Amino acid sequence: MSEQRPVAPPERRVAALEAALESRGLDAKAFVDKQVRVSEEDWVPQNGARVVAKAWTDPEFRKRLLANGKDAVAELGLSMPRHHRHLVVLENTPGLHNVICCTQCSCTAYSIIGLPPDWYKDFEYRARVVRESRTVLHEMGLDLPPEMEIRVWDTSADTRYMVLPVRPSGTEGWSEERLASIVTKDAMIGVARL
Amino acid sequence: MSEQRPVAPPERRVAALEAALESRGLDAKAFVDKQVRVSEEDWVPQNGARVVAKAWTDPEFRKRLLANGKDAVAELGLSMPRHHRHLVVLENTPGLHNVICCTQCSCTAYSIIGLPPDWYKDFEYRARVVRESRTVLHEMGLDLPPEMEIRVWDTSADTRYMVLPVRPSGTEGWSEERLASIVTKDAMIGVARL
Amino acid sequence: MHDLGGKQGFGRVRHSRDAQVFHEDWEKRANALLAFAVKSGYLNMDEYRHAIERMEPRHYLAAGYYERAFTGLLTLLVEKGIVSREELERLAGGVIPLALPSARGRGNDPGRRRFVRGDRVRVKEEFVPGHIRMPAYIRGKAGIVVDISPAYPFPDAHAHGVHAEDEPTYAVEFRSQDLWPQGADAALVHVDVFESYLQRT
Amino acid sequence: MHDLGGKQGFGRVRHSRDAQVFHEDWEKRANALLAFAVKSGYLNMDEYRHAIERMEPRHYLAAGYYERAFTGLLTLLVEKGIVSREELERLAGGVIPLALPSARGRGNDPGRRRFVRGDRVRVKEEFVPGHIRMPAYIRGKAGIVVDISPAYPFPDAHAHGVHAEDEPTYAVEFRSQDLWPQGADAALVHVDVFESYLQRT
Repeated sequence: MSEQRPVAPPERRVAALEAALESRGLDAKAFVDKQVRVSEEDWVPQNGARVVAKAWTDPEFRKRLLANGKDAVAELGLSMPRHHRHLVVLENTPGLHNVICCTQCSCTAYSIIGLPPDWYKDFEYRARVVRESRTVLHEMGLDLPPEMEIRVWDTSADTRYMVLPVRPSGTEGWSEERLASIVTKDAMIGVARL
Repeated sequence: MSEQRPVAPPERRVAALEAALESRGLDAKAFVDKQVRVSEEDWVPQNGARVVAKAWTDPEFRKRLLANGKDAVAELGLSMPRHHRHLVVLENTPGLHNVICCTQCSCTAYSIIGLPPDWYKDFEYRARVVRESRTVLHEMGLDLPPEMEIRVWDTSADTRYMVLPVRPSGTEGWSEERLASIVTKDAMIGVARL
Repeated sequence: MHDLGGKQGFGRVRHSRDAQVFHEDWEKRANALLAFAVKSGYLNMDEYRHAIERMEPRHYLAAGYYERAFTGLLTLLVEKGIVSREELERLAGGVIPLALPSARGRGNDPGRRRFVRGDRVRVKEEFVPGHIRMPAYIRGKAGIVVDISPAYPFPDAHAHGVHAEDEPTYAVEFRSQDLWPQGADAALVHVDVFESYLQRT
Repeated sequence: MHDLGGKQGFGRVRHSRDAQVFHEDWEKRANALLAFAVKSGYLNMDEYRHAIERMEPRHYLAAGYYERAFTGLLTLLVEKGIVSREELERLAGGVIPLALPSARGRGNDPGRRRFVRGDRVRVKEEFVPGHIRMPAYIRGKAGIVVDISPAYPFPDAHAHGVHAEDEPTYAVEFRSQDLWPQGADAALVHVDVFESYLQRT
């Protein structure tokens, strides 16, 4: 590599790979176009929000969800990539708070809770939340009472996690749809409570 | 900090500090000019080379040098900064090789062996030489026989180290001055043998 | 450089409620190209994660997430001969930094044993040159098995084309105070640990 | 980010026989300005090393040696009110990245004890938020005292303006195979360890 040549910006690198694959007769472009739509339209937190709302309103579903997350979300027509073999749903309670992370890369159950937001992939969150959980949550706007137990889950293998938030008071009698509308990605990661 | 403003290049930062000190009536510039000459002219490996040559030719000096490095180099008119309270001279033998490093910053006995070369301050040397000593030395052109014992010295406090190389054969009868001329900074760090 | 859990020196998380997943169009396409490569059988997820981990540390820390991800993808496609670096750099009109070469992998621990929920286990004190999914902060530490997963490919082998049996992972619960004595907020920290990394306490 | 001993992922050392100490004129002046600050009593070497260690990790890894050194110096001069950041940035005509704020320091271990040559010692398993001169790779490891230094200021205190007694450091000899089991070239690795960091094995 010559020191003189400029580094290609990432967008040129991506375009170069697409062109190289095309030149081999591989229809990468069509696949990529379709896959981009999947990532934008299908991998959205509204999926997980439906799961949470159903669990809040259907005690039998909740049991199945906590026993085997992957099978339970399939009941709602939701699927996970093949290498995500296991979905573990972590139930918050008034005295217990769960939070998920991935210290080594940025793994998430993205087909259920949506692709991870930028801060989840940043070094700050990855480095600090396992060691300084209460401090980091506080800095992110979540003040937990001192007696609240914190459980951190580092996604170090291909088991995927999502947090089942506590159903907020004042939502009695709401429809599943209305309940789903208040469930956020942050709450399913565990950096917010509802 | 505005996101728009450019980052000042290091040379501008240095000039800014000099200007700020001057504006306070502190004569930093004259001190800096003088100190730059000290770092270029006084902190040179020829100092350590004289120490090595003397130790090769004067057994009594060698004993004193190994017992108390700082006192012994003072006999040759060499001094060390106040915070370097201890100089430990590490004696190579035909079966033993010493190598020094500083994994946390880049400390050296710079008034004796000279300021550290760029590779000594690079992350590669700092990260790797403590764990992969033989491999790193090999990559740097020093092939040690398998039976040669390696001792690595990490300069983690303000004790300073220098390696006393083995006197090469074929130098019998050489003057101290001629002997000193073959002693390199690399040999006193321990990434080369003479 | 990737093994960041518990590393000191990092500042505040730059969190916002409307944080985005993607910031530029090429990030979406980079992400989709990974799916293309997986679908085409060019690589597996362990190879992919390892390729990102092999990035030159200065590059790793300077790059954003999707540049890291795409560097891992390109590195593997070049190493496997799907595309050549020269062709990519010609098409891109510039240098494309790739990850550093791989070290060797390893197979399962033949002496590994099954654990059940409630077992107290200790993470072995191992240092390997290749891929491993054991975050450094649990090395040598003891915890309790709270959950067991289905069997997964063993990453230390799967990232290197080494044959190995699939292994379950154990969700091991550690006390943060055991992981970082006097240096952590109180919490229970759970890590999914492959069977080969574990021993009885 | 500074504690690099044994960290994996780095490539070959870029060694040359005629390696330079300085590459540009400002590097020499930066180095001399540190001497000016020490002579003027603005800072001590422990504060200085700690200030470099507090650099934002991305900045630390992207910067060369003299930029790191000068960032540490400027950070302290600003923190101590010798100069203001605004004045420096105005004079420099641009942003000057400084290190992140300091955490708290600590004093000596009141229960520390003297050791003599030949003693077998173990490095305490401690995690501190402030400055420490114990490289992480020796944490919890056992070795043998081979030399003892005169007393030095205790860095964990001295870098933070905390009062403490001076302590000797012990040159402790570790086996590389103990530091990185199955993961190191055979060698004896020596580290100068402050008395407060050590306990009997």
